[in-house]
Amino acid sequence: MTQMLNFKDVELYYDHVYALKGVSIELNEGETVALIGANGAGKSSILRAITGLRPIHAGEIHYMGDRLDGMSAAEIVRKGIAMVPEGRRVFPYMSVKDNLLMGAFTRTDKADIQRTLESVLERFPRLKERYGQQAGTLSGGEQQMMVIGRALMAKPRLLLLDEPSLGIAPKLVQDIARAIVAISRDEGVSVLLVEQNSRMALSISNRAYAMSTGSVALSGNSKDLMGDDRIKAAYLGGDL
Amino acid sequence: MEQIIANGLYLGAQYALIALGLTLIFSLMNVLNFAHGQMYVLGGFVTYTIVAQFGLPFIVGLFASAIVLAVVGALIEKFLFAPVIRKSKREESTMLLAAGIAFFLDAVILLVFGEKQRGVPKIVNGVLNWDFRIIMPYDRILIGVLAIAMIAGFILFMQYTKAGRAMRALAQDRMAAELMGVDVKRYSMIGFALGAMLAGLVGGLLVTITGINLGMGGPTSIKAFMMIMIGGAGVISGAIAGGFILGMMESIGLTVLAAYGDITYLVIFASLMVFLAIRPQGLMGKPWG
Amino acid sequence: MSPILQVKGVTKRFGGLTANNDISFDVAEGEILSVIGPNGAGKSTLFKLIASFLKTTSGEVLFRGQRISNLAPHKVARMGVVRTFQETTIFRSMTVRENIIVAHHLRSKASLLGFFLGTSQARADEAEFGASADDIIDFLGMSAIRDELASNLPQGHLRALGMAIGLATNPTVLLLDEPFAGMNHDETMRMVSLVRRLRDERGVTVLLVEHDMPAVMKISDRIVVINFGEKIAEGTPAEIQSNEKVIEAYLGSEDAAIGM
Amino acid sequence: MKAKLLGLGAFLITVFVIVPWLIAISGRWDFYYTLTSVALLSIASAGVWLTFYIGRINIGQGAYALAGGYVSAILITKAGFSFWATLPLAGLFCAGLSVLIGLPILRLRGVYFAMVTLVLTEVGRLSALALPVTNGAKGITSIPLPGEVSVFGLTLIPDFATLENPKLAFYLVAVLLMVICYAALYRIVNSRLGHLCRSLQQNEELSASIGVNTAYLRVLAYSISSFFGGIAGAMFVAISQSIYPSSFQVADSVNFMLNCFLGGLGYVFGPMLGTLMLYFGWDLLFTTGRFQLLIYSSLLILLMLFLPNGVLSLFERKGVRK
Amino acid sequence: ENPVLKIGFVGVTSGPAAAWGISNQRSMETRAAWLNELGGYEIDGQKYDIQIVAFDDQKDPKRAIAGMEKMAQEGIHYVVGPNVDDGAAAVRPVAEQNGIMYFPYAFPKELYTAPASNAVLGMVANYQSGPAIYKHLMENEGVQKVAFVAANESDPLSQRDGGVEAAKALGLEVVSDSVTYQVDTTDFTPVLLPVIQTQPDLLVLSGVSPANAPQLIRSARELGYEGLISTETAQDATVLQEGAGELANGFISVGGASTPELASDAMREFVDRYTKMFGEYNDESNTKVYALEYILETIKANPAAMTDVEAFKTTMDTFEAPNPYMVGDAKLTYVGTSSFGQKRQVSVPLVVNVFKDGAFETLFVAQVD
Ligand SMILES: Nc1ncnc2c1ncn2[C@@H]1O[C@H](COP(=O)(O)OP(=O)(O)OP(=O)(O)O)[C@@H](O)[C@H]1O
Ligand SMILES: Nc1ncnc2c1ncn2[C@@H]1O[C@H](COP(=O)(O)OP(=O)(O)OP(=O)(O)O)[C@@H](O)[C@H]1O
Ligand SMILES: [Mg+2]
Ligand SMILES: [Mg+2]
Repeated sequence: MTQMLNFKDVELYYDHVYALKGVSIELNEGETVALIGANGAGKSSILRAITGLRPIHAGEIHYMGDRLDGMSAAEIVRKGIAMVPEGRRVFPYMSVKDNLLMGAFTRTDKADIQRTLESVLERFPRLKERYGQQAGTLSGGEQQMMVIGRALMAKPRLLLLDEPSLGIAPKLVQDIARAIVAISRDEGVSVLLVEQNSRMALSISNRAYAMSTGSVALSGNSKDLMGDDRIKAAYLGGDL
Repeated sequence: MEQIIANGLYLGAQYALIALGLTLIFSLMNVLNFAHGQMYVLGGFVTYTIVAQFGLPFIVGLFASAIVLAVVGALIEKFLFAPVIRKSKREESTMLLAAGIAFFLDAVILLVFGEKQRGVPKIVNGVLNWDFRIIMPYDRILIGVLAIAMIAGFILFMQYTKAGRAMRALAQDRMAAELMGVDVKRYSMIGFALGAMLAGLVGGLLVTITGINLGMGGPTSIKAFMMIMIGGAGVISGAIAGGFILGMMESIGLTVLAAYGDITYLVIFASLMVFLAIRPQGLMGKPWG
Repeated sequence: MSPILQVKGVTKRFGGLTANNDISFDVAEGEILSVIGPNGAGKSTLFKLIASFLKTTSGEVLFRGQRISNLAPHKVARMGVVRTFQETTIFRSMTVRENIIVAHHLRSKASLLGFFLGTSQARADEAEFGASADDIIDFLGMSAIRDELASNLPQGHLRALGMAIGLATNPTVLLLDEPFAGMNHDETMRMVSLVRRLRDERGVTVLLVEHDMPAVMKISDRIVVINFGEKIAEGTPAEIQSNEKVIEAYLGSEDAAIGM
Repeated sequence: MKAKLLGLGAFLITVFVIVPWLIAISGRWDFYYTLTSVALLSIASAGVWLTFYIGRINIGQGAYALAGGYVSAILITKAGFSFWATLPLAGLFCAGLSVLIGLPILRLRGVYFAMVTLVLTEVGRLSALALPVTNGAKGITSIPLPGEVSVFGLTLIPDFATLENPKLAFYLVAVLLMVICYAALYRIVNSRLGHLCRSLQQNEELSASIGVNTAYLRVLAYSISSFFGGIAGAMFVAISQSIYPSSFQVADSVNFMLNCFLGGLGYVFGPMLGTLMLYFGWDLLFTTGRFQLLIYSSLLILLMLFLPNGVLSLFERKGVRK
Repeated sequence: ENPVLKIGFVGVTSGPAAAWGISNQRSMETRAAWLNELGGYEIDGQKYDIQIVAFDDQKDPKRAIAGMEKMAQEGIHYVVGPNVDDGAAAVRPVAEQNGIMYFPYAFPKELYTAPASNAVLGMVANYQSGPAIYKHLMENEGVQKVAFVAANESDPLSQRDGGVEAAKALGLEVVSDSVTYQVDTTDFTPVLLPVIQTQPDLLVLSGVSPANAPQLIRSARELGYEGLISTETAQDATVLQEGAGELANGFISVGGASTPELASDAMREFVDRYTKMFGEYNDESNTKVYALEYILETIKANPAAMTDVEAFKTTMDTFEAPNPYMVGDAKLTYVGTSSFGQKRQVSVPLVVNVFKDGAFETLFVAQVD
């Protein structure tokens, strides 16, 4: 397995709050890696650092032989990294179609874009039904599917997902989880998944990192972690 | 009656074009560009200089206005608005910057082009007189048609091109747009340049009819504010609607209220305030106004 | 015992869309009642109607037998019915403590003029709010972020702060809209026990909307299920969990492959 | 606390003692009027700042200054009031007017409110032109100077017409008003009222949910703001002894707003400093002749570029906490 | 080195109304430079260099007061300006307290009527020129019906009211006097439509600014109006030519002394020097050359007036000097007795012009008393 992403000793702070205090994570091609951890542990910050939304203050980020830190978000997207941000962030006054097309913004081959569009619509048939509707009027679950679809429109090699289950009804969370599995399986896309629903995250990932206040507390094989007592206590709970 | 509508349409077309630029800039950067009127005046003076001073054809002057203003707009965005927006805590602060730029352009225009009213010769002669029901000089008709064509062109650009889509996305969610690979800095600059260019184009168009003078900047900005307020700030269709509505209101108001003279504008303004009190987001405004 | 809150045939239409259709249920004093349902079912709308942030199209909401629907929202809050927001809604450029202190507004005995003049009553109020805010901070375990600017907080803390703001108003009925969203299991369970304590120690009646089923099942005395704006079920957690209609519309059946 | 009291003392001594003394020894008598203007305009700006504080961009203060001016002028010339009586009445009239106007328009937010108030300034001017009581386009002129105020024969305020140096008298009155207004503003901001205003500025819905009567608070703040505008306008009428529909116009409203930005929206004394810099700056640049506006606007732009959060943000502390 | 005599100017030289003050200030500066070039202006055997101290009041009465204070500070006793009614009224207290004579271009009668005594009207007021023009047109063109339009601002509205009164007094029928427009109007067709429909013989553009005049004329003509158009303010020929072209032919306005029939060599030299100094002449300056001339000549006539405006006032009653800008034996004197009850107006020829193919021709010349 070849290494795809190497996130090394990264430090990052906001105005005056330290969010990442020397975090290292790795991700191999084709893998699904989960990031779990308490509120404010820095999970979203890792994703922001990877996509260049936030500058890092120390450390390095390598992706397929390129160094990402210092690049602009636009450049990083062009390298094949797509992100579904926290809180969905749809373009509320654009149609579903235009939202999806925005996902393919960096691509130029029209016919190829059309093919991707069709495959996305096939994967999320609900979007096909709402094709011309303004995205802001979609329900929460539909919006979540749409932004995942939008990210897929970039034909990414690495997909970053920030809490896709947030505020979504259980049944839809299941649909989304299945979609993630399918995307990784069918298209060979690597996935970095931030989730609060740790049980779900560990079930559908190969490896996982558990974060606590700005650093990695535990990492390893998802199956092993699922059985780990510390994880059980902190993230899974015995009593479901 | 026909005359009133014709006047309203002509006014509306030019107003809508002014409001479009303002609303574009507002939607992209959340900046209320107080200097919009001054940009319009600058556009007028550029066309004047090219046509009246250098004796070149009108169309050259119009293009020159567009280009000069696009460049000015781009520079202003890159070196002034972008850094200030990045650094300031409250986005309203850009209003001071915009006002400073308005003063600055006023000063430059005064020093470069002087204090006098300027105009260029009519580009088309003759007056359409339809049985005294509609009297409309041909040059006005031409300018009105050109303005409408530009509005249509602008809408098509925003709706169907990649750059247009990128700008719309940018206006709705900056961060998400960035994640789609949109170079937000570049497109903000392009958007601002486009907005400024529209202002310059109107200036260039109207210099053939109303002429231009340095005093027109401030009032033009205020009128443009009113239009985007009627239609809904940051919404393209709203700006167009607002422009035409204000045009019609003026045309009708001036005729109907002529007998009461001094209060025409008082009535227009007051009804605007009442309208907004009832419909706080304007006609087509989005909640984020 | 008569119910503290009665929702009576409440209907809300937005243009052509019926977000709530003839919904009725009662809430007993000291009860924890959850409202669940698919996204867009109309749960948040219902909360807004109860707290009178929206006007009902028809129907009414009674608090202790008194009509509260369609009053000004601050009046409803004054009567003790307080809502938190689904979006993490806080005062962004105040610190956590300031947020909570401001939220004590309803408890002030001095008038605004009194505060302006700095009367002794006003100073006493201020001192009391400060102390009470610290209390709430400790109660919710937020002392580490006491003086943090609210805009710097991550999702999870924002939720906690939202709840703290709700608490500060000293509510009789507290409406919590997705209070556990964005929290992991551990944190969720802590919040669950907090809500319990709130009810047990302070006698607050709690209504909540939540998609986190384990938490809902654990915390609720009763559950109301809404789908497409209509109430489709009402009952104890056990009843709801086995209700076919609810499973079909909302819960989905268990799937080991994805851990749910 | 001690530092604050010291600062206050130093400020009072400066404006009431040192400034007149410096003017006396330098012979720059023209500064009296400049500083009087600064004091009065900063009162109006303080009002605008207060509306900023509840999250509203107010470009309509000129309308209230104009209304205040007219109330004073009309009461003096048509009803024979003493100027000193008209001063609070002008403020109260504007406060009352602003309640009527504010009730509907304060529901607007963001640029919508800003633009409506901009239009309001224009409505003010047009009304003054159209109304009979304001004497329309001809304005009201030849208004007598403020007269004497005495209680039981004891002269509290002398008749300004008999004064040797009315400039100094106007200056002292204006500065005194300014001190009172800013003291009130400071108290508002630092009392619960201010916290509530701030909550309104940041999130009105949430504010309502914690039981704040947002509509009332908005109107209250707006009427205090307009009160400030009204008395500033009335004072100007006393100085110029005349008023026209164009005495306060859109440019003034915009300037009031700019004063707030320049000083800093986050600081109570921001508008005062902003007014001083903007107004005095223009005056000082008067020697640059035809480049005055160019230099003035360039300085404005530079200031904004380097201190976008206002001049007072210069004194803020910064640092990274681990 | 000559001692310096400072003369002030307080007016608007930036923003929308910049044109008014700039033409004013520039004509003063042209004349001052000219005099200084000749070795200075001689008063009581002493040559003085004339220095113009200008203050931009931005058309804000509050600023105008500050400007007047500045003038007082500079020890100046003679000031030209302000350009508008509100400014002129606002500076009155300052001028009176500091012993300053000022020459506003504003028409309110209170400024010039006792007890006011420090203001001197620097031009012909519309209530003086208007009747003369209407009378002339009544007698020579058979005008019977008049319509008025004005901008919705203090000065133009006051001028309109004055005009209407004068027209009625002359027995003319006023068919429309309530239509007003905003100064920022870009299309005057809707404004003029109802006016034209009243079919006047004469359309008076009261207090029209040079910027609006060509557009109004153009709109009126394009709407098919064939009657006469006039105004009582000074206009600029180039602006009219550029803005309305031949449609402006026949437009009647008030001019100064540069019309060929009247202009002396000195006037022509003045125009030359102005053009050289500032690149382009502004015909509005015609009406504005006089104030400075009057101030200097009056001081020359009574050197005590240099620092004492009371001496100036006394001299005004009897003052007389040759008018350098006009051919013939025209005189500089103070007038105004019939309008204000005291001599508080400069006597300038009331020159009424007609625009023809890019230049003004003199229609008639009258005098104001
Ligand atoms: N824009 C910001 N400004 C200042 N501080 C921030 C900002 N965003 C995040 N932080 C701080 O950085 C830290 C990490 O935040 P981050 O959003 O990465 O957490 P997270 O693990 O994603 O939490 P959650 O699960 O609650 O979303 C937190 O302490 C937070 O307070
Ligand atoms: N102000 C409004 N105008 C128009 N439609 C609205 C408005 N508010 C809500 N709706 C619509 O009403 C329906 C119910 O929305 P509501 O927010 O109550 O759903 P919800 O049950 O809280 O969903 P979620 O679980 O996703 O938060 C949705 O279809 C929504 O789009
Ligand atoms: Mg996060
Ligand atoms: Mg909801």
